[in-house]
Amino acid sequence: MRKMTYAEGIREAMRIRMQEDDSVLIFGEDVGQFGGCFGVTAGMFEEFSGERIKDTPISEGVIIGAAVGAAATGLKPIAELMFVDFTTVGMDQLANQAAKMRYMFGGKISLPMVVRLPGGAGTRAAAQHSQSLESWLTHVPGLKAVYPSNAEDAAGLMLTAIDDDNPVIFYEHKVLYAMESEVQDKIEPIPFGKAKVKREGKDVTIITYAKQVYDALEAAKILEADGIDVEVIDLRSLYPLDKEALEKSIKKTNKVVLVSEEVKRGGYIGEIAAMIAEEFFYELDGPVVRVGTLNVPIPFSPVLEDYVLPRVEDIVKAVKKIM
Amino acid sequence: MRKMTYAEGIREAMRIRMQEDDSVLIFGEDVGQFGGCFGVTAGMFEEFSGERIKDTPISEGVIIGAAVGAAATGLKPIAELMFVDFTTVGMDQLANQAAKMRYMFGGKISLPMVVRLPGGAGTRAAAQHSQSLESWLTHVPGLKAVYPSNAEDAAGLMLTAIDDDNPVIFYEHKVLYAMESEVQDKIEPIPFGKAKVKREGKDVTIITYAKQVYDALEAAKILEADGIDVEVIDLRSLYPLDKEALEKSIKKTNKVVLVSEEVKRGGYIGEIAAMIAEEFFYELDGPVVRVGTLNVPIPFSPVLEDYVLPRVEDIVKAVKKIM
Amino acid sequence: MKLENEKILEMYVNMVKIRKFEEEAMDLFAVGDIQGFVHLYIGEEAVATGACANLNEDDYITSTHRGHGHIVSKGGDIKLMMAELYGKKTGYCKGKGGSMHIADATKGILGANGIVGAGHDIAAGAGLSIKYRKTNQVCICFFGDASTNQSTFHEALNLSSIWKLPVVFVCENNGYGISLSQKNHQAIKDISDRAVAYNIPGVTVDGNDVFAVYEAVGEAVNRARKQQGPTLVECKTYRYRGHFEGDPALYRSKEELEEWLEKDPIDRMEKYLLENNIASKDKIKEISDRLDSEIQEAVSFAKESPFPDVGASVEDVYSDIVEEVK
Amino acid sequence: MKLENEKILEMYVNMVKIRKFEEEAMDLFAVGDIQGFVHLYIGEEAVATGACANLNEDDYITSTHRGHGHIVSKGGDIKLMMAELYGKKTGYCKGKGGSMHIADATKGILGANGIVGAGHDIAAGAGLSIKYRKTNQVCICFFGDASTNQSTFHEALNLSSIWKLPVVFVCENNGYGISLSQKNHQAIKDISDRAVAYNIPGVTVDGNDVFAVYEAVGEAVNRARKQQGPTLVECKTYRYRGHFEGDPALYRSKEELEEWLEKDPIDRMEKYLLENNIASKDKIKEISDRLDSEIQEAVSFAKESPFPDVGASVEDVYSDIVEEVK
Ligand SMILES: Cc1ncc(C[n+]2csc(CCOP(=O)(O)OP(=O)(O)O)c2C)c(N)n1
Ligand SMILES: Cc1ncc(C[n+]2csc(CCOP(=O)(O)OP(=O)(O)O)c2C)c(N)n1
Ligand SMILES: [Mg+2]
Ligand SMILES: [Mg+2]
Repeated sequence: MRKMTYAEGIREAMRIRMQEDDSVLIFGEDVGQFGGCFGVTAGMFEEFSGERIKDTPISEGVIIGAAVGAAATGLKPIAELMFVDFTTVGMDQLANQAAKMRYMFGGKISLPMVVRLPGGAGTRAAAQHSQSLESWLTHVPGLKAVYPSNAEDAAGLMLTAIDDDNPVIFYEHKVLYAMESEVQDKIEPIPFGKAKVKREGKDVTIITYAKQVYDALEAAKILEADGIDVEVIDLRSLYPLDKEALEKSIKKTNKVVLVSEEVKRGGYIGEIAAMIAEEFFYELDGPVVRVGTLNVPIPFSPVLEDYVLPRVEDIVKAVKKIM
Repeated sequence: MRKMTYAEGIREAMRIRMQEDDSVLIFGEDVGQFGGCFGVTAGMFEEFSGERIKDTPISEGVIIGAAVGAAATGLKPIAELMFVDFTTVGMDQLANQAAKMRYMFGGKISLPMVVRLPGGAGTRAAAQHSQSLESWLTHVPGLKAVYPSNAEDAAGLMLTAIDDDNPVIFYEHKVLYAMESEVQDKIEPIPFGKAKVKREGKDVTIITYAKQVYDALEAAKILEADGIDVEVIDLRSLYPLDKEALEKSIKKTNKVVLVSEEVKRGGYIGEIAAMIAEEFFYELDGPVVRVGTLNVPIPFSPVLEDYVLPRVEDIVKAVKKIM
Repeated sequence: MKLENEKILEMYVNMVKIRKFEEEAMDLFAVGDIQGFVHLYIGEEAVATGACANLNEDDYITSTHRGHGHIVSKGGDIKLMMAELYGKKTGYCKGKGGSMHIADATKGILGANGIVGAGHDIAAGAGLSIKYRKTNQVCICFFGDASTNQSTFHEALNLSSIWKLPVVFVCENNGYGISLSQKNHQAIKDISDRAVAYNIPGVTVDGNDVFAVYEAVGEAVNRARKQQGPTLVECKTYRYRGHFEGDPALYRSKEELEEWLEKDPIDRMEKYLLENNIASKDKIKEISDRLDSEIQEAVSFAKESPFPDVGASVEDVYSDIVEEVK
Repeated sequence: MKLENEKILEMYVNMVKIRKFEEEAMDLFAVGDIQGFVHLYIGEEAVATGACANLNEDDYITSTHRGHGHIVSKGGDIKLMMAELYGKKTGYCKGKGGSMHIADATKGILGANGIVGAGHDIAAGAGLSIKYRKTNQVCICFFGDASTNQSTFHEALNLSSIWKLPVVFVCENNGYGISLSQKNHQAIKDISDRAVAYNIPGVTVDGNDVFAVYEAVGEAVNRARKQQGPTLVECKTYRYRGHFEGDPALYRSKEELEEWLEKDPIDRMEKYLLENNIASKDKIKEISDRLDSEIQEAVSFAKESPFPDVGASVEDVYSDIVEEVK
């Protein structure tokens, strides 16, 4: 075991595959000598040269679009957008090209590509640099999507993402980049569609992912003092979704709270809540409660930003509402 | 009363406001003498001249972006994208500019703009010209969104959309354009956030909108034969959402089926289902069932397209599942 | 440049093949056999033909909504094309794509595309891939005049230029984007002027002269293979039909159409063949008959082929996940 | 063009005001008083100053992530700006926007913008609005060199050119997009070359020479007011600080920075004022002192202002709907 930051976990996995497989390359804005806006590719330019770690102009459309073309012709590109907020600029390339090409062409083409999308708030970066936008792309058939919460998952999921024959959306949370955690000496691929129980409990299930895993665990500790035994599930993989893990937990606790940093209206946890209300209704002992960001653009002012985001106390309150 | 097609309803409302208010203008691809790809603006170029009905190049980004700039400086633009599928190309202008400007600027700017987005399948137009994409933009705080199912609603909602001080997304269903229905002699604005009960019933509530309203009504007729009394609600306005109307109906029937043409995973009816499971859980007698398009890009082949879309029999089946 | 007669004849055959395929598609659309959007290339055959005549089987092309001509020219199989237009299981895309989404990766055809401008990016990506893999391939990107106002044109040409990617950007300037004539969608006359913005060569040629296209694109292909980067080649041409089948094209004059009919690329080529004794009238008749029967075979194949099973609708979304059926 | 001394002095004051405002912001960021992204304009003051000196109060500008200089130059209030940087209730945007989103509709400031290239479109829209309303206004669109590779640049210039919109596109070419030098992000030296693609005039000027900027933009503004359409004006300049506060700017050499420091726009102007007896050393000192105290007032105002109530976070999303609180 060793310690690694979340950013290092992502980087390490990319390095491993790049060392093994010449067809893997990285491109995006300032990913080269600059090392990426958040330092994720730091040192990779020096290790792999500018031919494999390529700086692009500010052209998000063609960053994704070129990844599509490169993936269709034998490469395994990893494209980085500097912020998930800029998905908007490459949305056609993601939703109408990457996601649909295999299907439109009758399954006769493969697009092994990874798109890295740093998201999340908490850095006082305001409305256009702080969004969480998981629901847009999980809604698009043809894309897979993962969102790790720690270094080991980040590394393992990145290996799987690179190995996958389909376009994979790899969300990363900016606030987690510097967070250290334990990683196995040998990094192994983590299969998609496998959630992880981060804390076992019998009274209520909290379903969450990414940064909110930590908030949920903190809430669980607080609730423990009140005699409420919380199970916390880290989805890790948004699509494919680990329905079995959810089913198992719900059958045990019969109560569900979902937490994510997306604005609540239309967030991806709404999809999961709807699925639960549809498929596991008879297991439920109470409302399916969601905790998300308020339905507003992320405000700049620290006091406002801190308020609109889901907080530990919001999770505690949500759990208590159904106990 | 008079008869009007859905397309005529939209056009008539735009004409009324353009006659009254010089600050209203229309632009988009081929909206001029060509009359729009689906004929919605037919004859308007002749009536209002090319200064007010403006043909743009194929540049969806600046179509929306220019609407933002024009709305911020005193006009009330109505921008048309030829297909909702091209939202992808103007996504930044919608989600990061139009939706967020008022908030980011502390409420000190207004953007009275309407964006018309023809959507829906059924025309053998395949994966990139057949989507229903309501969930992306209803997820974005700062936008309002409506989706009429008939000529009168189309006209009334369009008046309200033009009058609104906020960006309004106006979805239109291509298959409905030619459908005739009754319209009041004097077209009146229809307030946003008001759903319409299209059929009263006591056993189960079907919540839907746009083209699926007709499918739901047909399903209701079939179910009537089996002694099931279906209430059908046409949302009309997606955001703001008429929660009261839903609550009232759910309290009566205690059973809910939601129907839309979006692919099921992550569709906007998932948000509504989640809201119901959260806020009206104790009113529910059974699972909240959703009927949507299968989780695939829309295939070209008529046999496949007809199969993947929500059909009347799918709705019937869904209702029976919870009776 | 001296072209062998055989090559010239091949190009002629290709043009006629496109024309006949599309005239057939036009009729089949009119009677309702083919549904959806069908954008015909009739009148523009010299562009795809002349351009692709420079390519090898392992070279790439990206295409547009108006893709039949490109696909035929890059060696696409008209039986599989026709079956796709019918939405049949035996079609290129198993019926899932239709006219706007035909692709054949084995022939380097990276797909027709329903999104105007999408091909620009994909071509840049293919170019990147070629350069990265250090092969001798090139990619031709076909696109219309109006698509040069789309975001992707700008981003892709800029990227291709700074990375010196082996891409040839071939603009089919038919003077219109649906109903909008070029003068109403951009303030320039020659789209090749836009090459200046990327510091790459830009040329304009008569797109109805297959030799002119062949030569200009040939030079660009050579530059690309020699790692000298992309070129923008504008081919001025015209479409005879409406934008899509069903469009009466009221936005343009009869005179304009007639002027262009005078410059028909196939007629011109036929004249050239006869004048230069490359083919006799009999030979031309023989070619025509052979192609007619090829097309009829394709139509029979398409008609007789089964529709896909509805279960197939949930396959091919992913390589490994099959979505739930109803 | 003969400038009145008063006007020249105004421009000087404006440049110093920007510089001092930003030096203060820099220090306040360093001590943690100001959080988030702060992109400083230091070194580029002549561009916004010279450009906006041509504008009337009712003219418009669109700005970028690096917006302080533009906002000051268009008459923005530095108290409200500073309070906004602090995230205070009294700020321009009630604390909701921060450095990247300052706007003042009453002054025609259509907003700083965190999305590179977003201003191009908005400026085109403002231009459309002006032309439609038949007023005598113009809109200046400010943007960086690297943003000219973004989709919006292309679409907005094309639209503005065909519709002859009264927009002046002012490129602040500081040679970098974050770490990427211009030669690595585009294959051209002079961005004004891109004007060719839209058949509009394009000029390049020394962006550190406030008079050159004033003159070139002035001509473009005149063209715009005379309904002759848009112009692309490139101003070559340099930013002294890193891309954002916190960036050590290791991607460029000390020598390069020093070369540009030699060409400092404010030093040059100061020299000009003295040499031409437009201002004495005392006058310059007086200006400096006055601005220092203005800035200090702004800081005090910002510091003493309250943070917004958390309840305000759900207001201003819509004009008429207040979102649910927690
Ligand atoms: C992004 C996008 N916008 C608009 C359309 C609708 N559309 C299809 S073809 C076309 C015109 C294209 O003109 P051009 O590029 O000149 O090609 P041509 O049809 O003339 O061959 C338009 C507007 C589309 N398919 N995609
Ligand atoms: C769409 C988008 N892509 C990327 C970024 C990140 N980003 C912010 S500023 C910047 C560089 C801009 O360079 P330039 O346009 O030259 O302006 P400068 O910073 O030099 O003033 C980048 C890449 C962004 N904010 N928006
Ligand atoms: Mg054209
Ligand atoms: Mg720059």
